[in-house]
Amino acid sequence: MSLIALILLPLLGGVAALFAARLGNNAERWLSVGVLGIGLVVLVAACLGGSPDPRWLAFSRTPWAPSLGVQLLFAVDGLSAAMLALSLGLGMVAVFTSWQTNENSGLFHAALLWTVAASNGVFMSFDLLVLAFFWELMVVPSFLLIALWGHGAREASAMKFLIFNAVAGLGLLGAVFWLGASAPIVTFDAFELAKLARPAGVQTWLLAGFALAFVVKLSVPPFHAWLPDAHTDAPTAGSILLAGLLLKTGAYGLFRFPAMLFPEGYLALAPVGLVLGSVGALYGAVMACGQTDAKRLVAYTSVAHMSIVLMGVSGGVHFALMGAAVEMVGHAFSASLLFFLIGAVYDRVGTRDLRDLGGLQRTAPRFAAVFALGFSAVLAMPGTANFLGEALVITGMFQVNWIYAAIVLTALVVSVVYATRLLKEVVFGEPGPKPVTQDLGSRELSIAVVLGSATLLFGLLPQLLMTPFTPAVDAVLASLEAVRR
Amino acid sequence: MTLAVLPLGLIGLAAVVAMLLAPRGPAAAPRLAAAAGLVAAALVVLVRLPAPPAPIPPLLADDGLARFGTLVACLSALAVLGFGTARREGPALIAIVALGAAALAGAVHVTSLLLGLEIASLALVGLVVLPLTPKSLEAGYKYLLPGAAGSAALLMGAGLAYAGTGRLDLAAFHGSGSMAALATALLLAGLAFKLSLVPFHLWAPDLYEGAPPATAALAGSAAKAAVVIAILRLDAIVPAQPLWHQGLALLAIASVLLGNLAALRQPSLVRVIGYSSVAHSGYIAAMLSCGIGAAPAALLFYIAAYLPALIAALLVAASLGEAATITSLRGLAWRSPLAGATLALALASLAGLPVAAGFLAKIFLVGTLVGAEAWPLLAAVVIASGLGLFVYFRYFIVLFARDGCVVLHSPPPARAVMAVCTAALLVFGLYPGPLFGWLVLATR
Amino acid sequence: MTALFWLAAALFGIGLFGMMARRSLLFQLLSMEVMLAGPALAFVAAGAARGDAQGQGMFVLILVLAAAEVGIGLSLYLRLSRIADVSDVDTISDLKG
Amino acid sequence: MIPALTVYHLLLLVPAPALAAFMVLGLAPVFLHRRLVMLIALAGGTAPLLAMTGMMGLCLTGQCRGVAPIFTLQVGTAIVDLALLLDPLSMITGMTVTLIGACVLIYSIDYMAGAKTADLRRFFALMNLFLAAMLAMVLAGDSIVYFLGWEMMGLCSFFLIAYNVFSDPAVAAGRKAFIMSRIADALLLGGLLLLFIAAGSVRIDALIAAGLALPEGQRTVIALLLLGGALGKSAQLPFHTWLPSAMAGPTPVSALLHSATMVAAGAYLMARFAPLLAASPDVMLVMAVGGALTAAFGSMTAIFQSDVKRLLAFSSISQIGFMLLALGVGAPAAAMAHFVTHALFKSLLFLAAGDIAHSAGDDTSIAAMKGAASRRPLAFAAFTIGAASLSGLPLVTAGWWSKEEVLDAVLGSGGAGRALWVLALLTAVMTAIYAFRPVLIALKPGPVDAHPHTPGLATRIPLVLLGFGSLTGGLLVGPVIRLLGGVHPEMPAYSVVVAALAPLTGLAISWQLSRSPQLADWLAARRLLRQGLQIDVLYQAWFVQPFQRLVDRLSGVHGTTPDPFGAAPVTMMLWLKRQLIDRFRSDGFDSGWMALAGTATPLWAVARRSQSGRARDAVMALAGGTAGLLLLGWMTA
Repeated sequence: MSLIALILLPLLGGVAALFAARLGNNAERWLSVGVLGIGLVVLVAACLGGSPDPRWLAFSRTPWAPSLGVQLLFAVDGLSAAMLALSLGLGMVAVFTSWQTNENSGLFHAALLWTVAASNGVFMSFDLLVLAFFWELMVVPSFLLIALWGHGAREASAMKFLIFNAVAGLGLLGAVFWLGASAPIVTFDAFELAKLARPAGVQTWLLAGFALAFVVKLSVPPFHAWLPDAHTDAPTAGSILLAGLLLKTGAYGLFRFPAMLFPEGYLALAPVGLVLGSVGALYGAVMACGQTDAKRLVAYTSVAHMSIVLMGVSGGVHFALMGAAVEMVGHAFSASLLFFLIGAVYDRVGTRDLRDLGGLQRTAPRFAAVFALGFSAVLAMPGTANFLGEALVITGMFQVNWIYAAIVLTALVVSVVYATRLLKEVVFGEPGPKPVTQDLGSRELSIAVVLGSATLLFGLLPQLLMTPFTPAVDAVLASLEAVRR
Repeated sequence: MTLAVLPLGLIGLAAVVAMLLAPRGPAAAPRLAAAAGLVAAALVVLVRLPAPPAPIPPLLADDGLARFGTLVACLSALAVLGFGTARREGPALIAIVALGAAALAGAVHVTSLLLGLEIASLALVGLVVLPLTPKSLEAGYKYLLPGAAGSAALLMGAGLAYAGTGRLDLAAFHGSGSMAALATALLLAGLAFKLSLVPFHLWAPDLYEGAPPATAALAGSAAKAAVVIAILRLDAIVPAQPLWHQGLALLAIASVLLGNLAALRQPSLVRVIGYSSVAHSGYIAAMLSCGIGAAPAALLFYIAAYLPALIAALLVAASLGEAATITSLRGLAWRSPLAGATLALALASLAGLPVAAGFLAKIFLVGTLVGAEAWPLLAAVVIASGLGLFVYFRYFIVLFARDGCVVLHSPPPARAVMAVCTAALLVFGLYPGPLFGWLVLATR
Repeated sequence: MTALFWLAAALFGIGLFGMMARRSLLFQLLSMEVMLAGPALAFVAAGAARGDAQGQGMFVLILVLAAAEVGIGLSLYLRLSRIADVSDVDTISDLKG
Repeated sequence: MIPALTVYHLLLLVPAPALAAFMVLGLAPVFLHRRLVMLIALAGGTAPLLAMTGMMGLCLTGQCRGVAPIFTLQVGTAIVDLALLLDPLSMITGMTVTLIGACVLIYSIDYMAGAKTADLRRFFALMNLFLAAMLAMVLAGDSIVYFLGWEMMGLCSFFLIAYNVFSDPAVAAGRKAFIMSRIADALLLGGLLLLFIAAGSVRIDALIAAGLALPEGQRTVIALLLLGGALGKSAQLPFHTWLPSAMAGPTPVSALLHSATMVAAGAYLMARFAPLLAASPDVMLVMAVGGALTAAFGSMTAIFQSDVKRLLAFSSISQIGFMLLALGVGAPAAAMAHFVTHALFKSLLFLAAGDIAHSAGDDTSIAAMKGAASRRPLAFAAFTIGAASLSGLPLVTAGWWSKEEVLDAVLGSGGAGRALWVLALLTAVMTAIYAFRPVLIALKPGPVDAHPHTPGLATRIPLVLLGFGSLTGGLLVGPVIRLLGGVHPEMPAYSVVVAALAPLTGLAISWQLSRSPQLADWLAARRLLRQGLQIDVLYQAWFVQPFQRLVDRLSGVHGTTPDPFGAAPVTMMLWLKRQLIDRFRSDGFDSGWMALAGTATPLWAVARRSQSGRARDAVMALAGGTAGLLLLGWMTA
């Protein structure tokens, strides 16, 4: 029962935040933080509470409309627990980053909490119709975040974000309905549907529908056009949620459902995933080298990292899958850290154009130190979770085909080019026309340190991530093994 | 056996007491008496739900359908009491109509069928005429005259059936041969008049416009539901003649199309609701024509979804008084949110839009038609729904317009009924599980 | 026996036609009575042919129904006569369209 | 999960102090006074030396082979167990690194006195982090800690080269160094991961064993990848262009990283994986020939340098070429011996050159060294010892002994050995030439010290220590080779004599050069040779510019991103709209539907009229309906 609380809590919290804004003195901010904090506690309690089925940490099934075969089927294992913790944690970080007064902050925090609620839904639900519902629901509040509180051409980028994701969502909806209709019994329960055998051709088409929605959300080229615009014009909190959370839902979807529901389809489409991922990894990295807007640069790095996750997921071997999962967590922290820092610079200086920035080393040494931490994370320096993820993906790729491994290694090299360029433009050199005068405040520093140390923690102590992820990876491999023989 | 007839007895007692209190005593007394009787009857039915059927052999059956019919009759009568009729005799008549409807719902014999029909109709004529305005008198007369003709036709049918089979229970219409066919045709004509199916529908729009909205609500809900249940019972017994299903189908197609077509450019809200009741009878007739006797749960769900919408819409029309036209409704949602929201949701439900219960009702309708592969009927329903969307949306948009002058004032009981109807529409729409489950259980 | 049924049908038809043809309200009520007489005769004839009393019972019921209908009809007639030309029912048609 | 503690766990104590110093200096948000910063840096820099000597004691008393596991983790079928390793190779390299590290840190206390406290803190934090990383790599028993140290060194070298953040060339040099070493790291990572897949474990000995078990083709590929990693890190021929430009960093950085320790990491890698490489002879040949060519190229280019730091940079490239040559012919012991002595005299040269440059107002060109002998006698003496040891003056210097070992090993390796030996000798001659050029120039009379300030004790100690090491280092060569299990080949007498004559002839030529001015002008004119055959310009043209053009085309010159690949779906949609939707002129469809809707109105009129409102019509409709039904009933009966 407590799993539903993970969705209801932020949902109602959002509504409460709408009204709390009138009380003044940051009432809605403390409310949001409180709600997310309770959410974390509930998550931990649910995971430790044990569940009837040993495969899952927590499992709950409540019928919603049996005549239509729809039920709230929530299951949480190591991977989804990590994603849920990420969603709630980054929600809190997003709230802390936008602590200054911004206009109608009630609705702002409501949209924030609703995004968290919707993505919690995606990470937990195993009823495909409910999954599709939360998948579509996720787009709306983030659209609001970008459209109302963004800057620059915010309406246009919010609209682009909405169209790309909504249209892709249709792919998922179509596949879900086709799946539900073709099943003999009226149900959308993923576990039941997984048991039914389907011809390979149908599986491939169904997987294409699912994959379209996941890949567009994962922003792998050529479907990535919405990400740079959305990131450039989103508020800092929006960017953190976008990078830390929404990209992960795509990755999580690709990790969980293709192998479970359409193993033959997975094997048929895996090469497509690998090729798309390789092109994306190189294209994202090269594009990042050319950007003059700091946030756009980091957005393209996200495109590159997520393409590597796609390669990992479509690898189909233990190392690749584990690498993809670890990369998902690592990227969430590193991207959020960089977006947060660039947001902090933007709040102080008013511009993100690299040509106008610089000289942080002298004017804000603390800033420079933390930026170096973010720099080494985006660079996938060993000791960070990113490196662990990418090294595992490369190992997996060697087992699949050495060319893919070579491509990921090249992407690793190009990552140095754009990372050092970002560092050179922002930290080194003479201060720009509008220098950053005041260094990181204690609040901002604590956020940056939390995000940075999280990357290092999971990089240096990989078992914290790998042991909980193993059951999820084994499940995927088991369903593939059954088909490969 | 006696417990089965208890609800009828209680409603009857309520009617008598209300009549006695009408001339003397405080103004609210008759309404309270009627309400008390109805509530008691409803409670008895609810308490006896799990109890096994205890029919009164020849006349009344006490099965799931009867209980559902009685319950619907009591609840809709209670809701209509909430409208607050001006005249003191209203509550008594309302109780009598409920009594007729309850009897009809349980009727398995020609006499109880006839009695139930006539008690409800004649009391309804009384209610229509109550305000004694020229419009209401005209509406009353135009309901009485064809009504009498309809009853005569029904009786003629019953006579022929009795001549043919020598039985007077509903199975009398079961025989084959030309005599039985004629009897069934006449029976169908009589019942079609009560359901206001085209071409027997001419009284409905005038009654909805002329009569006070409370009476119209009662006619549309309690009376119609009971007649549908009677037809359901007949449907289970009388499938022999092809006439029965084909007749229903033809009547359904006609009333579905004409009902929505005639309402296209209607300025008056109550006339639109009149035509919509004709259309919805058509949709119900369509489901009946597919031989739904085996699984009536879908049809009963349709009724359960339709009634709150009808009552809510008429309630808002009643609160607006004479000026319930499209111009006076402008911006209602902003000036009086509860009434606006109720009307909006009711219109959405009548149109079959997703959030309200109407959407699921329409899904079941289409499902039944597709199941029975009645393609012409499906085509008619689709076209009619298309037209219907335009009809209801014209009013829907007007509700949310920015300008608007009429301020609506509705007494507390009316606001309570509005709230209950809206809640019913939302719950049946979003969480249909338990209702649908109970209906399937009730009609097994 | 079938002759009686034809007679009943005739009565029913005449009554129906009367309602449609005559403009005066009173005559419409009158033809309503004739119309109801049709089924009454049918029931009595059927009962007699079968030799059981159910037909008679139904006949009494139809009489009661006819009386009630006429009662209400006449009271309407009195009310309408004050406000409209009762001799021509067609004039009472404000509710239309 | 934490295994039982053994004596070898003391190995953890070697990199720990440097790491702790980095943590305090780099990350602690508290304000530190200038003196405190220096104290912590010094402690962090010298403590590893003490710990390492303890380890050396342990090693010399016999238990020289021991593993200290840190933690194990199960990943699918493979086991990931991290551990530190003590064996002769890691002990010797560790000792060298800690010794040089300590000396350079002591030296930089004085050398960096001019910097501001914040910059000073950053400098020492990074130097300590480098030391910790290098020691982690040296003592690593498994490939993960090894690669962690390897990459962290690259990161520190980037930050240290770009220490002076305001000078664009320094930052550009830092970026170039980091990118090129990252290419090498990618190759190394590929090799290590391939071995990891084969071995199912990350322990280096397991990797080597699995490598040996692999088929010939795969083993060669892996060996080539490892060689690529080594060449990149040690700035050998294909990847050498970053080292000369890395001289833009402060001199202590050049002394520690870019001469003694980091650049030799490639040689250490080859020595660590020697058994694997020995099993693939063609890769050994490539390494040997590559090493020899790099040595020759480095020494030749060094002759023409006008800047003393760039001269020493090319000299490092050439000396490491020697080490790789030795490794290529299968003598890792000789290579490591040369590594030890090279570390000693090369850091000595750098530190001395730094002090001399300080006296000449931070001008590191060779011309500015005129009169250095009188200005900085101690630094000049140290430089001379260093130069002598570099060129390998016989018997007296450490360089001679280790170079002799290398030359003997090359000669004794048979096959191509002879040709490589001749090339090596030629390189030795050229080495002597460029080594003594700055010395001879410094002897000439020059300007008096701009601001006469005698170097402090912190500068003098390392110079004396390293000078002593450069001279007596030769004694270490014997035991080092014996400890590493290398065998001392018996060489014909003529090889020793020739090897002795080479540096002397080089010295003579250098004397000749410094004497005749037109020769000096000829030397200065050779711009092509000075810029190292302009390989750097070549790379710029072949790799950097095309990449930059690609980036500009893809992401737009001034950053407005045409993002062609991203815009593809959007343009396709717009094209589709034009082709499909516009073709059906909207009114075509629209009018169709509106016409249909239009029919509804007349129908509505008919329906309205049917509603006449007359009671008689109602009855007529009823009659009609009943008649219809009766007819239907009659027909279907």
